[in-house]
Amino acid sequence: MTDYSQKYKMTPVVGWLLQDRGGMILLAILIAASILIPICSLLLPQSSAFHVPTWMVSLLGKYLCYALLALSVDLIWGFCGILSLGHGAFFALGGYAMGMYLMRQIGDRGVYGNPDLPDFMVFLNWTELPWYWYGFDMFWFAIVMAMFVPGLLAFVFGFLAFRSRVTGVYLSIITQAMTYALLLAFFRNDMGFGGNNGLTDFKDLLGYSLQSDGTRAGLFVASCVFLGLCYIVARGITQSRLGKVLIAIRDAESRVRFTGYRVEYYKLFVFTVSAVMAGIAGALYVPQVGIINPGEFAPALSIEIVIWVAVGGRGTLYGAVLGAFIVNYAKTFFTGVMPDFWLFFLGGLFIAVTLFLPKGVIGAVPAFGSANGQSFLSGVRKRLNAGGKA
Amino acid sequence: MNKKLQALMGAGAMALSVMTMSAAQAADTIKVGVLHSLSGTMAISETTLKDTVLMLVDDLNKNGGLLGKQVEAVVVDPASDWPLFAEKARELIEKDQVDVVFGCWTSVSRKSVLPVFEELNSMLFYPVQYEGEESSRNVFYTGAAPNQQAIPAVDYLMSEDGGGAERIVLLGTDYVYPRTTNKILRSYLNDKGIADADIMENYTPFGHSDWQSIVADVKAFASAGKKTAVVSTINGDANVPFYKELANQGIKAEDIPVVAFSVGEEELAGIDTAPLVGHLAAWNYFQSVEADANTAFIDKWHAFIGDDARVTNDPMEATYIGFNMWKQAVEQAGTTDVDAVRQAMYGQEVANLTGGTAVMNTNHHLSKPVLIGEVQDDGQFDVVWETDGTVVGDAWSDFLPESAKLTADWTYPWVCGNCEKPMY
Amino acid sequence: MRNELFSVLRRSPFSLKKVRGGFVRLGGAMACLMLVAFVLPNAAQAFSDEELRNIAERLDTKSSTQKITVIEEMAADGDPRVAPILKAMLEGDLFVRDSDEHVVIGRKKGKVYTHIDIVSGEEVGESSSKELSKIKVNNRLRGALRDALATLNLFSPDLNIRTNAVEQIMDARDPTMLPLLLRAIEREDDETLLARMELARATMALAAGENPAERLAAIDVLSSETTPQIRAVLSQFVASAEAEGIEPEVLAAAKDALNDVEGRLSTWQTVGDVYRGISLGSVLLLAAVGLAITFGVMGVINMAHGEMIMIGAYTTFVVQQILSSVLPSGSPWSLIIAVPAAFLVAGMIGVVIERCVIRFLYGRPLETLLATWGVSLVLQQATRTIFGATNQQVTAPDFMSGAIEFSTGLVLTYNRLWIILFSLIVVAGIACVLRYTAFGLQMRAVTQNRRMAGSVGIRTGYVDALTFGLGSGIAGIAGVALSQISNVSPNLGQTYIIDSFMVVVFGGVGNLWGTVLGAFSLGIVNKFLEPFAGAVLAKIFVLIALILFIQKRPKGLFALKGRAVEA
Amino acid sequence: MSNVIANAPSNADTMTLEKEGAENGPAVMADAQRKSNRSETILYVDGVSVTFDGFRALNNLSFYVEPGELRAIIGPNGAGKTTMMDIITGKTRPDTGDVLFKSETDLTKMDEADIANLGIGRKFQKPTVFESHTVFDNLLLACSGGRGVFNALFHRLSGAEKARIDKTLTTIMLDDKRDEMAANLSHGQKQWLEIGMLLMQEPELLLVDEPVAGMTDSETEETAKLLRAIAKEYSVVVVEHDMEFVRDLDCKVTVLHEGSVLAEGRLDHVQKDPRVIEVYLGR
Repeated sequence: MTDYSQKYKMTPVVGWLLQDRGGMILLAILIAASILIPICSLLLPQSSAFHVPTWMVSLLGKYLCYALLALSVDLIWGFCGILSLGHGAFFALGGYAMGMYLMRQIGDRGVYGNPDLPDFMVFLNWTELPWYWYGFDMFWFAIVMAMFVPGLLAFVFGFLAFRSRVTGVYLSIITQAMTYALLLAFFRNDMGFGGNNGLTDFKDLLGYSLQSDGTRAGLFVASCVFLGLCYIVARGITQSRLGKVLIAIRDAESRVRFTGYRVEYYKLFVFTVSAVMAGIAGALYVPQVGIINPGEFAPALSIEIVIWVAVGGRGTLYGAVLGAFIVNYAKTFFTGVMPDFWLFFLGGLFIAVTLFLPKGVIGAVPAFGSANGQSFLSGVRKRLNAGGKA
Repeated sequence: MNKKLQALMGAGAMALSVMTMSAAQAADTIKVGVLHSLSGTMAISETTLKDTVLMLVDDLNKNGGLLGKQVEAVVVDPASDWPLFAEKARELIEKDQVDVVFGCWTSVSRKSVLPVFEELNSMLFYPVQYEGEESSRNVFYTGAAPNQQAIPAVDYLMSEDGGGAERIVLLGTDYVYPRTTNKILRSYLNDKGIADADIMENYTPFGHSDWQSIVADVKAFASAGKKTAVVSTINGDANVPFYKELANQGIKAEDIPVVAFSVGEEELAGIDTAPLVGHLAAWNYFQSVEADANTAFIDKWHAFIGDDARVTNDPMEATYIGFNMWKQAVEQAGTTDVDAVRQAMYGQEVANLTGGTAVMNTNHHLSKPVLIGEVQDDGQFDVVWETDGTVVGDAWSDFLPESAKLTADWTYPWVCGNCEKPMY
Repeated sequence: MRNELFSVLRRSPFSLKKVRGGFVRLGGAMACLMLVAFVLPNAAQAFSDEELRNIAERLDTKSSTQKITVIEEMAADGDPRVAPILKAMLEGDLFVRDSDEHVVIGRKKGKVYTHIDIVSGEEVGESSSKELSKIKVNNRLRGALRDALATLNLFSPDLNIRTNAVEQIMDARDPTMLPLLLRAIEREDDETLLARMELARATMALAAGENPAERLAAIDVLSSETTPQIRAVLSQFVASAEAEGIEPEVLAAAKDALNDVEGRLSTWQTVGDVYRGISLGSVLLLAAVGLAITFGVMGVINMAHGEMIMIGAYTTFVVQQILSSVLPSGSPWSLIIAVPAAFLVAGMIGVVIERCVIRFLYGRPLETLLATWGVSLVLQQATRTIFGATNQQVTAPDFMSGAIEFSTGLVLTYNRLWIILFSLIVVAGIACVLRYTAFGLQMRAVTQNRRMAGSVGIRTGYVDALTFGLGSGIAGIAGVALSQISNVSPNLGQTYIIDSFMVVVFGGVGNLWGTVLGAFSLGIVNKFLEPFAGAVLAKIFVLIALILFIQKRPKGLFALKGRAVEA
Repeated sequence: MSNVIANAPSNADTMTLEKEGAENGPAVMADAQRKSNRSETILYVDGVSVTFDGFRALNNLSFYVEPGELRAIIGPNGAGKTTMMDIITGKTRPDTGDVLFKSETDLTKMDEADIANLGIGRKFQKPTVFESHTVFDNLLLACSGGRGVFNALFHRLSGAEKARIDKTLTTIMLDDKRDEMAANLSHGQKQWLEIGMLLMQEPELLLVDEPVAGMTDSETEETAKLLRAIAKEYSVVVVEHDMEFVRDLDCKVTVLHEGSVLAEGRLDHVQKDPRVIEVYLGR
């Protein structure tokens, strides 16, 4: 099927990208979208049939952030079998880092006109900025923190958990406990992150007004670019020998150990990378939706992310992207069209996908069934056969 | 070529067709957006308000509509998900092109949609009591500000009839509304000569269900010999277990009265209130108030919802007032144009369901009477005290040093939601 | 340590009294002043019928102050007919009849009110609520009424009424009541009540005492008792004594007594924390125990577990609605019937879910998470569509209302006590089913080795469905109990789902005793942290502790060891 | 970039470890015979006991394997064979006792990966290969060399590695299956692949747990041949039930029973031991 000798002679990146049909299509769409949508939104007149309204740009931008988040979950769940039910925490932390920058950018334009303190601090009678807010008036620092903080949390959490060989549902549940604890912590006003109301009422980013169509289009393009880059990184990881080790860990962890690999380091690496990606997604998300609040830490959201991946097709990366788009578009569509009954549809969709499309939507498309996901899928089929006899 | 692009194009096409459709319809109908959560944690409170708006729209249409047009309600479900509120608000305004939106319950949902309404210059009617400290050109606040609820309630507790409380427990859910209200109250209580040692503040997580320790603490705090009262800003879900624990631990209203700002008829519907008789709530409306307008409203509500057991509550009245004010303002302006309607809103009067009239002020808050009610054994409230006249809602509290300086006034020459000096 | 605790127990008689707080009330004070002046205990019918009627009609006023004056006048002469009137007023049953402006007691029967004459106590007609206007009471009036009733009741022939009156007076701690109390002490012959009266006297005598000897005697009486009220009396006395200056030996004695009382109270505080922890633990246990079967035994990551609890709670609601016309309110039967009903309804829904969805997913535990999440969304929305989004009212039967209150301030509410007991019964029941029945054996066989079980003739599909049904049914039973302390709304399940998973995982998946121990230890730890850290931080600490604990024991509290685990 | 990661602990470390082991262990008897044994052994298991929830899986187990030796371990179910493997490979920690590799490295203080990198390969009772990978990738992953994360991330297949993989493919008779998914192999082929993966690790000691369970007769024969060939280069310990197969191996046999050694010697010698007959046939 695959000629490895051929493959390894090529420049690696181009080599494995060419192998990856779904990825090529995804990247092509992203490139096309990042060029066409700003044009359609900014240059075409409102009356034009191809004009893309602003709300659509923001909406698509939001989906892209969710897609990146789903990608990060697929990287660990699809390829390493780590089912994180707390990935929303990394997303939210990235979002908070960006939110803090945007909050500092407001400056004295807040309602109390205090140049040093965000409104909610003035309001709580705080007299000076808490130390952990230092530096967030600098964009580069906020961006670094948006990646570093989730990465650090993932590193510490992962170090403890993987070293102690916490696996399976135990790991899933403690990731859930982690995000739940953060949810409660961020709800507290005393934490200095705006409590339940979170951070909101942002004005501008790098001097560009967040309300302007141009900035929206710019954020959309940035989301496309980062999704594309993270996809390439994720694909690079999964195609490397490290990626093979990850899949091996997913399928037979103890075999990998007895083969001499330090499983915990591999898991730690990929978990941290994934958390950084989630953090980037959060940082891109916040300026586009205009609010970050502890709701993003909600355990239910983290479960939903996993569902996006499952709906799209686990272990394929592009499937996760597709899943995030499908579920979120369905949510947008049904909450508007049938607000009283949409949960029936969404719930039904999840049940139907697990029962009838165990490989996700992507697995139902024949052209993709044979790509990277194949081995996983055949494994599933086998297990399904074994279990289905019950 | 590939599914995703097709799906994307499809989505775009669908959105476009909806837009053109709505543009075509705009000539015939006036659209009213309803932005209340119908699922998730807030559905329990917000669903009722959605039904209220639908009832009001229905009623308006039966009476010939508005400006000779039919009114159409566009209902969406933001699902108690705050970023989704912003998304849905944008969708309502940009895609469905509604003329006005009635919606939101929690402060965070309002904060989330606020920039959207300001950016797109649309209009939101917010019908729930809240912590104040906000004034937006695009939002009309028809619920109570802290000075229309919390301060009169504490005044009552400290009055002779209220029991002459000298020690106050401030219980709240840990988020902005309780924190702010309690901050205002603490400052107010200090002014009234109650020392910090006689104030106990306690916060609990959302949906807190185990109140044993806290109720026991309150009892202990109250055993010091001074008359003690509890001010509760406990939110939504947590109230039922709180009151059940209160009843079971036998905290009698005459010993330790509890006054709540977030507990109305709807919240009590889930509790057996017999052991809670005498505990208090402060609102601008109670279902039990005997007035013709109120009886008519309740009858209409029962007919609309098809269930005589359903109760009415304060946010419903706030929705009612807001809706009718908007209707009158549209009629006066002769258009649904947001800027014209906004100007017409100021000074607009609507009869309260409980008697008297509510007036919209230029700070976008209402002047309303304040009522204190005692819980009765049938789950209703009996009004034991009310303000002499109406109270003007304060956007900026006088009891917080930073906000006391600010003024909100949206008429020329102020045109400002948070200024210290007039702006021109 | 043990001796100390023992002595504490001995010194605090478990006087079971109806719950009551209580403080100095202005109205009460005034009422007593009048009483001291005029009271003639056992005076028969101090008022003529006409006088009583007239005086009662003066209650029809808006001013609370005037009402209090009237109440005091009425109570002052100890007329035995006054107590029922005041009691009716306290309960909100006193009305003015619009037709003749007479004051009557109104008893609601269905939609009509029966009028009862306040003088004769006979029925004198009936009407709808529209023809009556209620004499309104507020909290101030309730206090005054209760104090007035207490003084009237102090000489009641009924021992229970007298006891309550003494407790009431003790709570009020109003020195002006002292002469009255002294007179009551002279007449009292019940030993126990006499002791309580002496204690009540001491609380008043401390401040009012004339000479050091009297005060020391009062301190001595007080220091033998352990209640928060005594602590308040002593600390107030110490504070004022320090400010005003007093005999040093009295001050020293008072301080010693205060220390004693505080020490004993803090022991009781700890007992209270443990109890509340156990109570929280029992709630967690009930919420988690069904999950211990569906998740722990079967390995299904059952996100719809919370909705099974919700279904149980709604079944309770429906059963109560159906039976409300047949049974009197407060009857325990609707709740008792709700238990099997909830088990059947939730169990049946569980079987349906298992047959339609889960059976295709065995061996794919993570996918059960997704499917059951979908199921949970559907069930929530279905409940919302059928019952509406608002809370439904589930009433508490009489046996679950109220509390046992110890004079030490410890309150054991009946509903919590029953829930603790109920949770233990449920766990014991499950343990028996698993251990001693053929079904339990088959269930264990199937979960351990499905293929082998199948080949020895066990119908594995059947066992799976029943097992899932059992877990769901037990969640339903938990819903019956939780409906007594929580709100019955479509969100009910979401409140408990995360905690349930934490408990099962903490205890060790697949181990019932782990779940039991896990629930109680999480509950107790939480309740011990709460006083120091507050409810929010306590919960955060518990979660962090759980995360760290799993590092230490990656398979929970009771993990199986050895080869079997990974086979 | 490739050889950055040190696989085994430094010599100094192992020396101290060994000293501690010697002092703490029950083998302080200073038995000269033992000492000499120790210095020559590749695997030295002495006085090892382990208990699971009250069940004594291993009871003062001691035996030695010399370099280059092929050793079969037999015993009835529950004799502790797999537990013994778990202890040698670091999966389970013994309650008491010493396990030394090449007379100097204390295995009880190390984890699976360390032990594997030290040169001990293990084949599981149930064939465990990476089912989602091709046969080639399975061998590639097992290929000795850097085990570090970044090493793996930037690893490029070298010609030498490819040659080794090809050679092993021939050894385990899976040449034509190189690009087949491991999941699609037959049971026997998976067993061979797993053995092949062990070979790729270039171990000094191979622990093989029931290599012929579930194999056809011809496969069993091939496997015996394979193991005998392997035993020429490496020390091999085989755990097996199948007497015929053990006979085919033609090596020294250790019989385990209830967690300790019952008998040791040539198969025909052992088979005459009355205690062994009692254990195998007596019940």
